[in-house]
Amino acid sequence: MDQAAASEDILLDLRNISLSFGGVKALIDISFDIRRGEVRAIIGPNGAGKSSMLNVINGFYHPQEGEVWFDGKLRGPMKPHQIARQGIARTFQNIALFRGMSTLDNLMTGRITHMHENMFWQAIWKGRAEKEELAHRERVEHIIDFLEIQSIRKTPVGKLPYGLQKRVELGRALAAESKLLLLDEPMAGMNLEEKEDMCRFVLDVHDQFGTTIALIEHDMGVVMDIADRVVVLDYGRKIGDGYPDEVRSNKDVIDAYLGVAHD
Amino acid sequence: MIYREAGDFKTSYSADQQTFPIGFDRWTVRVVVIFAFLVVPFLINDYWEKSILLPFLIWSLAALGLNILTGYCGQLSLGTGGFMAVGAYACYKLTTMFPEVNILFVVLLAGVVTALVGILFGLPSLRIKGFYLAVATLAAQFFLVWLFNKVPWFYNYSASGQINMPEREVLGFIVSGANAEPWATYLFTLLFVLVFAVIARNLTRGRLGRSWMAIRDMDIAAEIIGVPPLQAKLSAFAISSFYIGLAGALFFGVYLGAVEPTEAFGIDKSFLVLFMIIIGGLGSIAGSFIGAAFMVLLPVLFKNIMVGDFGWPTDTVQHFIFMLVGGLIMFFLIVEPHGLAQLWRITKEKLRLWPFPH
Amino acid sequence: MSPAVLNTIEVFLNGLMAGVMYSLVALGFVLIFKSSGIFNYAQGVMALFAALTLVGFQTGQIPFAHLINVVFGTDYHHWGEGMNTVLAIILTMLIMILLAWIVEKLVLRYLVNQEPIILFMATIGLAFFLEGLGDLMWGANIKVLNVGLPSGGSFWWEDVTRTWASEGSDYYGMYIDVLDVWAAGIAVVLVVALTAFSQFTKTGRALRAVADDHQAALTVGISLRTIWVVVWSIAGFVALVAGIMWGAKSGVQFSLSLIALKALPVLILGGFTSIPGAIVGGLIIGVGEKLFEYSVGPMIGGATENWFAYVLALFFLMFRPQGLFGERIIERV
Amino acid sequence: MTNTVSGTPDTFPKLLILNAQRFGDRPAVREKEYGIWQTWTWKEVKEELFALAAGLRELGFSPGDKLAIIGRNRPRLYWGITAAQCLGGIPVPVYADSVAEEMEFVLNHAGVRFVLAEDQEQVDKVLEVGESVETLDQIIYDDPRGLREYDQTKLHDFAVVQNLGREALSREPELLNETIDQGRGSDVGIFLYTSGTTGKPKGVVLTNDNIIITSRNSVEFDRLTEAEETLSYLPMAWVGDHIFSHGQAYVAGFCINCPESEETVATDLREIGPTYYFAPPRVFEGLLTHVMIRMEDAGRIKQKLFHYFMKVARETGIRILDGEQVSLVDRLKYWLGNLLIYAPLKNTMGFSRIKLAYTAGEAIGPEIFDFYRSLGINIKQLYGQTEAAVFITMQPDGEVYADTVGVPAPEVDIRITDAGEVVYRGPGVFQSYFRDEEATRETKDDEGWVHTGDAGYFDDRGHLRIIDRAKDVGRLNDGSLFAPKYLENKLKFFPHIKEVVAFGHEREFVTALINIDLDAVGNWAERNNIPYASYQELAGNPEVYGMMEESIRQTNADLAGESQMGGSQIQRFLILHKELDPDDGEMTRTRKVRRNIIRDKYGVLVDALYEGLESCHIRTEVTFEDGRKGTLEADLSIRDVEVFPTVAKSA
Repeated sequence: MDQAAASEDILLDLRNISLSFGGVKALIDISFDIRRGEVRAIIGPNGAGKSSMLNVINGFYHPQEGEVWFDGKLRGPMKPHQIARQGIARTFQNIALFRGMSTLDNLMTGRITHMHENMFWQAIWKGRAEKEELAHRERVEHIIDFLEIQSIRKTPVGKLPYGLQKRVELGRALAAESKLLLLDEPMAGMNLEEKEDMCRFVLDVHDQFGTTIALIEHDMGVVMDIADRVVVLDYGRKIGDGYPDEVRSNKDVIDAYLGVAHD
Repeated sequence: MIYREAGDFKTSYSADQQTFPIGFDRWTVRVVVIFAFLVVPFLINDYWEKSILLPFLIWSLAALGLNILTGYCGQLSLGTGGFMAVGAYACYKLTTMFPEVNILFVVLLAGVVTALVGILFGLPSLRIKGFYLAVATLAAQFFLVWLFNKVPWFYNYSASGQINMPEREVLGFIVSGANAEPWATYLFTLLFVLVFAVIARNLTRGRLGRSWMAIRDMDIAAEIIGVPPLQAKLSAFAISSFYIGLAGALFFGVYLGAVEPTEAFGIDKSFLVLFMIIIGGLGSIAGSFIGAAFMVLLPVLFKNIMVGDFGWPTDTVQHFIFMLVGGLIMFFLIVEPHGLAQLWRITKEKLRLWPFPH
Repeated sequence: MSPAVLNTIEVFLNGLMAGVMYSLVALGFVLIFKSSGIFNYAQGVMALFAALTLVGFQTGQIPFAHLINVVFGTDYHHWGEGMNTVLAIILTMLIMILLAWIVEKLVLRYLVNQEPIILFMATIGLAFFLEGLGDLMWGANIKVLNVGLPSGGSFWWEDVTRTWASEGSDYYGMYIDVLDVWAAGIAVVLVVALTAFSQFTKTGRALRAVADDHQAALTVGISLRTIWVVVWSIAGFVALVAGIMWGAKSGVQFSLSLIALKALPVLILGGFTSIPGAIVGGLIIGVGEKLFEYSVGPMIGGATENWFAYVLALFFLMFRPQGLFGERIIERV
Repeated sequence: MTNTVSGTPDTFPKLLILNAQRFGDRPAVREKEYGIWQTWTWKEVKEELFALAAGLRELGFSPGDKLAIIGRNRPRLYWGITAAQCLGGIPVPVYADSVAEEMEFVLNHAGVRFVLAEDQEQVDKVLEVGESVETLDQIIYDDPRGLREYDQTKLHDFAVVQNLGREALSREPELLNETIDQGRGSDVGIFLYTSGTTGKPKGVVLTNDNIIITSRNSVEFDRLTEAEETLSYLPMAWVGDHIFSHGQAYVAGFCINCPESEETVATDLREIGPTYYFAPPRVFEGLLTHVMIRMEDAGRIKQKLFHYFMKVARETGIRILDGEQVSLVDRLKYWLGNLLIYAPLKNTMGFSRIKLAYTAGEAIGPEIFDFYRSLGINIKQLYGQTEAAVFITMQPDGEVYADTVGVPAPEVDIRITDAGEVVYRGPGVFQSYFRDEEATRETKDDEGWVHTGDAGYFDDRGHLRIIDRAKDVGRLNDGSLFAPKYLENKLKFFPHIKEVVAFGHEREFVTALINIDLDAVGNWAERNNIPYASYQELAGNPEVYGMMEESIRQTNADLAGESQMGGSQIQRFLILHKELDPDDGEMTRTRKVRRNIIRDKYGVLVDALYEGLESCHIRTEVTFEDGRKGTLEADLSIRDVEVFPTVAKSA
């Protein structure tokens, strides 16, 4: 397809990204893109640089080389919270919920990028601040309903079992109503049933809100089921990129990835 | 046991999110407030004013402030005393410079000044955390107190180096100076405390409060989901200092009337307030009040019993109180890190479930 | 040399001496922090408590005399002439060990793997408790502590330095308190001893193991609790030494406990985990505040020691948040 | 749009219009959704519902069409009922948990053309059977979740349909008037399918009058007002819910509340605190056990308190509720108990505001029934059927007894047939079983008497007692009633009696074969150190016989108290030498005695019982656990039991 058309439906474009800590090279000259409305999987053995990749995408790490094009614009030097405001939300590999807060508050915090009433109005509360708060509460309640977590609405997340915490974290990311949703091993450490639920939610999210999703996942089966396209990393290098079955048949991938998977 | 919630259902989010969702609580609070405003002023006397009510109210305000910074935003501060001093001196300078300005505004302005100073000393918090930050606040504590001691301009070159609050009126009633009536000073303070308690609740329940707590609970995640750390932390410092500044202004202007900085605003005050929020409950508005009440009433109680009844020397009793407070701090941190507020919450839950144990 | 220079040198030396004191206290902090990640605010009060107890034994005070008297209307104060210093020191040390044991038993074990801030606040509580206890046991009045260390200015040094002064200047020579020199000496010995201890004794190695990794230490069968008791005892010992020094220098009084706070900036400069760091930090602060007071103080009304250390630490932090010897923090998610 | 209604409305659309006038701004329905109780006033309901109706009309729904309604209790589904009626159509609620086959049967049998389904799950079921239901035309779904990808030609989002309707109504406000005005009370209002325990479900055809009149009568009977709050959590397809949550709600104009989900029913109940509540006995039973279990973990003092005041309640509570004379002291005690226990307890259960609670279906255990009444909860029993639009008998305030189902409901006549069967006639009586003339004729005769299949009788207080299924009830030769199950159950209340088989049909008097409860009696034996080696030995023990005799004597005593049953006192019995056992075919696998098999197998014994012998020898085949067959021989002694003169009817 020609460039013009391409750039149209490409949401995120990573060009020759290289990242290193001190001497350690985490990512080496990696380029790939994410199209609007697709589910893009990033796979690879442990230490392949998957999480670093996500951290680059949402601006927590700043690559030494390479360009990040988001939504048709070249990203300059930016702080993570600014990038969040541009429309990138994510979940974390080891749950990073706000343990002191209830499920509801965690989700509400997820909407922080959409709330604007200033300190003064908040101090007054009655009127604008409350109006804004309630409006967002309503949005959040739809997500709560969507994820079927009504019963734990007001429970402090610290008290919740692992599976539910994962779900709440997804909820928090959803609440941001972002253009791009990054999921860092959304099904890690889950039992089969929980995994199925999570799969359903991810797909429903995609189908309901048409969100573009990039996810890291170890479970090959899951990836092949839900991903539109897959990019494979190994030791910080890109060794494969394409549709699931292409990737599955890719020689390097089989050597690198499956080799590891089967030990 | 006392709760009757069946049929008390919510048909709107505003009803669901109100501060006291349970009708019973709502009414209790209303009654208490009305009592405080309409009944207490008629019962109050010098003793109650000076040794119980005013200290309680003023320290509550300070505790609120520190709780916003430490309890909600998770930034430990040992500079409370210093910031109170700023409030006090700002109040003094302003009211002596512009005697005609109503004391209400003077106190508020004193808060604003303190807020600015707070922001200044809060700047390091962007790079440093934990104890490291505690040191920054210690710097504030010692530097500020030293400043007010050493720079005559602050105490208008008075020979004693003290500052004395001149007489001021609100609506024709004297609220400061030697001739102020107990009920007047009480109502004046109460007004501030109530209004700003409500404001504190409003700030902590919404966007701002959540960004603070997000920073407290997991600052990195917070930033990644879009909480600007700079704003969050500095706003916490500013607001916290504002409250503490108010407290300082009232402490000096309405309560003591005359202060000498090292005496009135020493590091021990910083710890006092810190203890209030630990015992009362970190990250809880109610906790601030409970803690303040506890730390104010406890010594009074002991003095009354040991000095009053047993006739023990004051210093001995003082040492006792030291031990007791120290012990309590450890006790609470071990048994219930969320303080009396949490204990109260648990009791409440039990009452709601009565007669069932759980 | 001109008197000005000499005076500066004198200030510098005094600063070093003062710094040694800070280092002594800071040492206690580092020991405990390394092994248990606890920032022990009570370290300073422990010094005070140790000093009080020591004096008490020496002068033969009856513990809780005040209390007993007010309760029973009696009027006891001493049980005799007191005891010889060495014995008193040993007894005090035993008390400090007992204290360490009690602290572990009643407080620490319940606070294992709480976040640092909580532990910190707990030790603040401990500090208040100890302070109250100390005063209640031995009375709050300022006491002179004399363990027979020589003190007062050194005339020899005055003479020596006087000769350095350039001709004609009426320079009286430098004043250095012998006690300070002793303190410095003892500090050095202490550091050497501690280092040796942690290098060559089994417990010492265990200590280091714990410091490096609690879990690992546990797996190789080192009881965290015993370690903590040991560490706190050592800290108690260090506190005792510091207490003696300070007591001998400026009497046993509440201000002693404030040096705990001074230790904070010291540690920030030196880093929380390095013994040499503590020493260097202490010296820097000591010298720094003395010089500052000497040079800038007069212009801004003096008494700058109150805050100089903190402000210095603050500025330092802005550029090197992890301290002088601490390693760089890499944040991950 | 129709906005006024003349005379007393005889259809639900007309009732709706009336309510929109009478109670316009009062809440009509709530649902816990998105964390709060979303509320619709009668006005809003009317608007929403007419929009839906008009929308359906746009989709081609025409008079006579059937609208199947499938899902849990949700406002939109309730609106479907009246919406269909607005168009002269017939709503057919279907059990949400029914599997595809059942659904297929109902849809086909009723000839459903439109379906209103709750969500993806239900839609999938409908589509699965869709092919085989040729009448099926359009499907409307409430919750669009996950249905985006589906082929939308036959599928419609509820909201979309409503918008269609709103447009149509704005074009043509009079759209619905015709069909609404033409509606008559005599029109068929709804099909309710009885979940057939035997064979296929039957479609009970009920007219508007059936529902509306019975509703009105019951509302007046219990003085229900528009202020009531009730929780709608029972299947919409069940007649009970249709009356309580639909009929009575429309007639009285009160508000129904739909829970957030099955899991949250308990909490939702607590939040709403209904004033009017219905639940089958098992729910109340479950709740009681739950209470007791939770109290187990309570501290000693609390427990003492609890048990003491529950005792007080049992003594005084019910009497106070029935408005009897109670001494001041007792009232004081009760008041204190209410303060400390009852009120908090009711609060935690969500019963604080209950004015009236009903239970029906099976018989409820007296102790359970009394527990709630003693707390001051006015719980009553009723006796009803789908065929009667529920109400056959009801309990008037002050005449509530655990062992009866009350007096005939207003306008309902009840007869007891010679066979002892309860038959009734009244305004609620159904028209027919849809497409099942034969079954209709079996159940309902030409004068409109309906056979319940239950045997019962009126006691001296004029209250109906249901004793047994009619087919099991027989007669002694003197013509007095003989209800074996009734007797057997009475006896089985005694802990040491495990099974009883009573005989008496077409005989002089009643006799019984008894199985002792090995655990209970064995226990007793050990406590009184009576040695025994086997069941048989224990069963033969004279003291045990004594025990049984005593129990039967008691039973006879209170049977004598019941005018109707006095005749069927047990005069002779024996204790079987072996336990009745499914392996020997004496019981069903569900442990129900097989009367006839036993009669044949133990014919000897039965005869002996009637021939007046003192003992009798028996030899039986038995199957041991390991399947080996063997024989068992024994001489069983037979005992006579004292019988009491039946009290003459005090009337």
